[in-house]
Amino acid sequence: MNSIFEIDNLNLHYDDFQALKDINIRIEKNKVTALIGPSGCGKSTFLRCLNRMNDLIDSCKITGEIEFKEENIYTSNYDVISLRTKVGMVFQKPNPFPMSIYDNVAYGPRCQGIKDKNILDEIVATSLKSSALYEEVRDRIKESALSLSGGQQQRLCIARAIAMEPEVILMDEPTSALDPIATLRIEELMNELKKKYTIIIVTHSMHQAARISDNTAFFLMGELIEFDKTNKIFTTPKNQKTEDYITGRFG
Amino acid sequence: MSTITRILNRYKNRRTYNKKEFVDKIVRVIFMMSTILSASFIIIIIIFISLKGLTPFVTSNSGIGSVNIISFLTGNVWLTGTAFQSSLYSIGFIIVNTLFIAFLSLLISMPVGVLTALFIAKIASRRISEFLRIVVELLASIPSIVYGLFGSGVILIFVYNLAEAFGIQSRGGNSVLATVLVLALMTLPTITAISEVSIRSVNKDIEQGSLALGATRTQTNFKVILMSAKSGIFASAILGIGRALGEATAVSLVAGNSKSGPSLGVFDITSTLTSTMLEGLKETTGIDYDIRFSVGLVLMVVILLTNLILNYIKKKVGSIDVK
Amino acid sequence: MKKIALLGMIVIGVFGLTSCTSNKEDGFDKTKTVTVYTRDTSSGTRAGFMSGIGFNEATEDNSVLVDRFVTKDNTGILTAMATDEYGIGYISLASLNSTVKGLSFNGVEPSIANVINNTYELKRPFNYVLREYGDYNTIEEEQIVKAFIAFLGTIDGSDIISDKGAVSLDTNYTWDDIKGNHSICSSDNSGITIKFGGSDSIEKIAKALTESFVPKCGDFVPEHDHTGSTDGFKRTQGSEKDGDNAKHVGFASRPFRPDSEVGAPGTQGQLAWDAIVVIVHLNNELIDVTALDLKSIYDGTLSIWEEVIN
Amino acid sequence: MLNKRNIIDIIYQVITYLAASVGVIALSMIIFFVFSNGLKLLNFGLLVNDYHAEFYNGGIDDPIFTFSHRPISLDDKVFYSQKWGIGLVDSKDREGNPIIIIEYISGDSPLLEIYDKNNEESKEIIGIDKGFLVSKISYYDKNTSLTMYGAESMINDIESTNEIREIVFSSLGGGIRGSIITTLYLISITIIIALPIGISTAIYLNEFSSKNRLTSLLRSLIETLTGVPSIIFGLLGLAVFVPLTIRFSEATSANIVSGSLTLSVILLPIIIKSTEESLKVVPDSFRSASLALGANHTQTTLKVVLPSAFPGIMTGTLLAIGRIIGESAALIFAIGTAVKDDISIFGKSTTLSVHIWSLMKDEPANIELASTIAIVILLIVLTLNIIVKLISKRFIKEF
Repeated sequence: MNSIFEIDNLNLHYDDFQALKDINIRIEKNKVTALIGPSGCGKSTFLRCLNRMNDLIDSCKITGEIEFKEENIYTSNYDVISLRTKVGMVFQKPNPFPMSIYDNVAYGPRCQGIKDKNILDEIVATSLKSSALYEEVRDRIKESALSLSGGQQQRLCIARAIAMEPEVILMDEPTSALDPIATLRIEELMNELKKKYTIIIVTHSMHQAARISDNTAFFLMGELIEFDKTNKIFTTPKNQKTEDYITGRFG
Repeated sequence: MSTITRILNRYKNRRTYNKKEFVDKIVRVIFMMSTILSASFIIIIIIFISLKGLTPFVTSNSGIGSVNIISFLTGNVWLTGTAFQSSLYSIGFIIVNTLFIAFLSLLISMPVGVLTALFIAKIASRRISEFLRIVVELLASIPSIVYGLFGSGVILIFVYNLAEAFGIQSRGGNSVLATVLVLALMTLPTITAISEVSIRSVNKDIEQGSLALGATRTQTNFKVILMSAKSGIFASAILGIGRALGEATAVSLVAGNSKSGPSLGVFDITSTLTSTMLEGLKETTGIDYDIRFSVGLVLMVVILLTNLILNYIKKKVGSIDVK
Repeated sequence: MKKIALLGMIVIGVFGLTSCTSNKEDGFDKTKTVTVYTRDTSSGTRAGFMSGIGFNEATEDNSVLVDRFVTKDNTGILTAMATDEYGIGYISLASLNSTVKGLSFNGVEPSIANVINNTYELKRPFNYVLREYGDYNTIEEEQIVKAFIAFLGTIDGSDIISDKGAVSLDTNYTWDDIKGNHSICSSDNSGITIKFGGSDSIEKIAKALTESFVPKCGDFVPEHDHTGSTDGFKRTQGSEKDGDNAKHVGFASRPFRPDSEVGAPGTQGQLAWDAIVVIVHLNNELIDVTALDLKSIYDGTLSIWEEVIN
Repeated sequence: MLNKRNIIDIIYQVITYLAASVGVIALSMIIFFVFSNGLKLLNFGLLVNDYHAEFYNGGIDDPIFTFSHRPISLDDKVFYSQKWGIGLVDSKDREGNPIIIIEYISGDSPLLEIYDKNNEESKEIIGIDKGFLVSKISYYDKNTSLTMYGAESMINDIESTNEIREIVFSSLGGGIRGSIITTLYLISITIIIALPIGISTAIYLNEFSSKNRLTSLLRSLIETLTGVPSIIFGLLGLAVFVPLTIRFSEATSANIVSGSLTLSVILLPIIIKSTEESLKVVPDSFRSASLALGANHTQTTLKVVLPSAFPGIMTGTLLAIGRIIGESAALIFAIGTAVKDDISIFGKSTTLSVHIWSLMKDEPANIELASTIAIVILLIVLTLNIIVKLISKRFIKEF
C-alpha cells in the first residue's frame, strides 16, 4: 500500500475533553478518502490535525504520531508553513478573501515569495482551469471575488488551494453550504482532481461519500470505528455501529 | 514535470522555516513593544501626577505646613486663609458636587440620547437618519469652549429666568442646573453615537422574531431592541460619565465656582474638581499650584472608581442579557 | 411624512415654550439679596480692587468674603451683570460698555480724565520689569529692550496705551526727539527675538506697543507669552529667569510685592494706570458707592440691596 | 379601535419623538447660536489673511494741499477732509476692536507722498491706498488723533492742521490662516505618530497576544487612559514632551511636535479601541484560509486581516481627527497660545480651538470671532466626514 499519511495512536484533548481516542489509520496516495460520522464525532478535528491547523487553538493537546511522507509532523522543529503548502485545505463555507479573483489565487504563491508576474499569471490561469472556473471568470479576473456566486466562490477556494500544487487537499464539508447543482459541479471537479492529488474529505452526506470516495473512515465519539474500501463499508460493514449509522438508525 | 511545478517546488522546499518563523517573532516583538509603549503612558501620567499631587501632603510646603489628607478629603471649605500662605485645603464638598452633577447630567442625557439613537437607528427614514448622524458627529467635535460659550450666552439666561419664574433668586443663573444642562449637552453626542451603533447591531432575527409573535413595532423597539442593546448603551453611559467628570473649560464658565459647600439645590452655585483645578493653574509654583495636582489625582481616582463600579454593574446587568 | 410633521410640531412647541420665558420689566426689587461677583485670587484686577476699597486681606483669601459669592473672569462678570439684576462686580475700565451700569466711586465718576487728575481712586498700576543689565544673551538685545522702555515714555507710546483703554502717564517728548540716543534702532534687527511675558491683562497693550515699535526699531521679532502677573518678575529676574520660559520684559498689573519682587535698580517701572469700575445691572437704582459700602458688601455685612441704597 | 395596547404604544411613541426632538433642538440651538454669532465675520479674507498686521510709520514734508471736492458717490458715513483729499470711516476689525479705514483717497492727495519714516535716507514712498487702516496721526502742535476718538475727530484734526509729524498705517490683521495651517500640521503629525502605534497595538492585542495576565494588564492600562481628563494630558505634555522636544530638536519652547505627541497619547485609546473592534469583525475563516495556504502569521495579518478592517480603521481615524480639532485644554499647555503667521513645526503656534480659547480670555472676550472659528471647525469636520464616507464607500464597493 502506497500511503501518504500514517497516523499512530493519535490522541487529542481540549482541556479535559478527549476529542480523539487512539486513532490509527493509513491514508492512501492519489485516492479520495471520506471521513463520515455524526456531528461532534471528531472527524473535522482529525482533518485539521493533518495540516496542524489545530495549533491555533490554545487548549488543544496532541499525543501520538502523524507521519506525512514518513516524517513526523508533530515535532518541535517541523516546518509547519512548508507542510501547509504541501497539504492544502478547503473549508466548509466558501471564504474567499475580499480581494480580486486574481489576488485570491495568487495569494499562496506570493506568500512564498514568488513575485514574477509571468509565473503568477500562469499559476492563476492553470489553477482556475483545473478548478473549472476559468471560462466563467476569464473576463473579470480583476474583479472582487465576493461578486461570485456561492458555488463559484467555493471553486475559487479550491483553485486557491491547488495554486500551491499541494500533494494533499483536505476538504471540510466543502459542499454543505451549496445548492445541489453547485454541489454536483464540485463533485465532478473532485473526480478530476483525484488524478493528481490525494483528497481527504469530511462529509455529512453518506451519498456523497459513496459517490466520490475510494476509501471511507467512520468516526464515532472520537473513535475510528471502521476504515475500509468505500464499497465494502457501504455494503458489508464489519461493525454493527457502522451498519446502524449508514442504514440511518442514528446520526 | 512542468516549469511551474519545478518553481513551486523550489520555493516550497526551501528551508523557509527559520526565516518565516523569525519574521513572525520579530513582528510580534515590534507589535508588543508598541503595546507596551501605549500602556506605559498611563503609568507615566500616574507617576507624574502622584509625584506632584502628593507633595502638599508629605512636605512642609516651604514652611506653611503639610496638608492634612483626612480633612482635605472630607472638609467643606476650599481654602481657609490666604492663598500660598495656608495649608487648610479641603475638597470633600467638591467631590460630592462633582458626582452629584455628573449623575444629574447623565439622568438627562441618557434617556434623551438613547431615545434619539433609537429614533435614528430604527424610526427615522434613511435620509433623516443620515442627516442626524452627521449632526451628532459634528457636535462631538465642537470644542468644549464653544459649549461654554453657549452655556454662558444662552443657558445662564434661561436658568436665571426659570428661577425667577419659580420666585427664586439665582446667582445670575450660575448654578447646579446650568452646569448639569451644559454637561448633558456635551455628553449627548457621545451617548447617542455609541448607543446607535449598539442598537443597530442588534440581530435582525430577534427583531423579526418579536414582530412575528404579534408585537407592535413600538413594543419591539422598547422591549426587545433596547434590552438587547443594553450592554452597548451601558458602555455609552460609562464614556458619558467620564466626559462629564473630566470636563473643565465649559463647566468653569457656568458653575459659579463656589468655594464652600456642598451644593445640593439646583439653583445654588457650585464647583467641580476640574473647575477648581483650572482656576489656579495660572501660577507655576507654590502650594496653591501644587494642590491642583492633588485635585487632579483625586479626580483620576474618582473617575477610575466610577468606571470600576459601572463596569461591575454592567457585568451584572449583562449576565441577564436577553439573547 | 407623518413622522416629519409630528417632529416639526414638537420642535415648534418647545421653541415656543422657551421663548415665553422673556424678561419681565417690573423694576428693581430692593428687598432682594446682593449677589457678589469677584475674580479669582490670582487676578491683578482683584488685587487692585481689594486694596482700593481697603479690604487688603481679601486679595488672596476667599474665606473672609461673604458666603456664596460667584467667581468669574472679566468677561464672565461683564455678561453676568447684563443678566443678573441683583449682582455687583468689578471690571477694568477698558472693558466697560453700555450693557451694564458703571458706578461712581466715592462720588467720582469713572473716566479717564478723573484717573489722570487723580480724583478717581479705584485704580491699579501697570508695571514692567526687565532682565538685570548685563544678563542678556547679546548686547543688541539689551539695547533694544532699553529702546523699548524709552519708547514707553514717549507721546507715541502713551498714545498707544490710551488707545487700548488704559490711562497713560504724562509725557511731553516724542520718539523722534529721543531716537538719536538709540542707534540700535537704525540697524537691521530682524534676526533678534525679544520675549515679552507676565500679566495677561496687559497683553493687548503690550502687543499694540510692540506692533507699533517693531517698524521703528529695525523689525526685531517680538514674542508674546502672557501668563499672569506673578510670572512677570519670576521669568525676568526671579526663579525662572534662566528657564525655558525666560523673558526679556515682564509685566505686572499690580504693584510688585515689596518682599519678593524687588529687582535690580532701574529695571522696574510703571507704564500706565488702569481704572477699575464697579458695575451693576442697568435696572439697579444705585449710582454711587463708597469704599466702605463696598467693603461691607464684599465681607457680607450688607447683604440686602435696601441697606446699600439709602 | 383604540385599545389599551394601542394607547400604551402611542405614549411610548410620543416619548421617543419628544426625546429625539429634544436632542435635535438642543443640538440645532448650539449650531444656530454659533452661526448667528459668527456668520457675519466669515469670509475668504479671514481664512487666508495673516493674524499680525503690517505696520508703517509714515512721514510727510511740505505737503501741497489739494482742494478736491468730496465725491458725491461717497457714503454719508464717510468723513472727508478736503485739504488732504482723504475719506475715513469707522469700522470694527475681526476681533471687534474699533478701527478707522481709508475709504477714499483722491488722486492728488498729499498723503500719497508719504514716505517710510524708518528709512530716513531713502525716503521711500509707502503708497497708501483704499482699505488701509489709520491707527494714529500725530502733530507738532496738538494732541494725537487716535482710533478711540473716531474718524470724525481725526478728520477734524487734520483739516485744522498744516503739518503732520507721523501717521501710522497698517494692513487689516486678525486672519486665521496661521491657526488653520497649525491645525493641519497637528493633524498630520499626530496621525503619523498615533496611527502606526495604535494599529500595531490593536493588532498585537487582537492577533498576536496569548491570553495571559500580562495581556489583560496591558489592556486595562490602555483602557484606563480613556478616563484621564484632557487637562491632565496637557500637564503630561508640559512635563515630558516639551522638555523632550527642546532637548532633541531646534525647538526652544512648547511646539507643534510636542503638541502632536501629547495628542497622540490622547488618541491612542480611541484608535486602539476602534481598530480592535474592526479587527474582531474580520471572520476567523479568513485567518484559517490564509494560514492553510502556507502564509505565516505576519503575512496573514498584514495581507488579509488588516485590509478587511480598513473601513473601521478609517472611521476611528476620523473620530481621532475630530478630537484633535476640538481639543483645547491639553494643547494650551503642550503647544502654547501664541498666534503666529509663519508656522514651523518646532515653533510655537495655535490651533483653531486654542485660538478660540485665547479670544475668550481677552478682556473683553470676542464672542463673534470665536463663533466664526467654531464655524470653520465645523466645516472642516464636515468635509473630512464626507471624504472619509466616500473613501470607505468606494473601498467597500471595490471589494
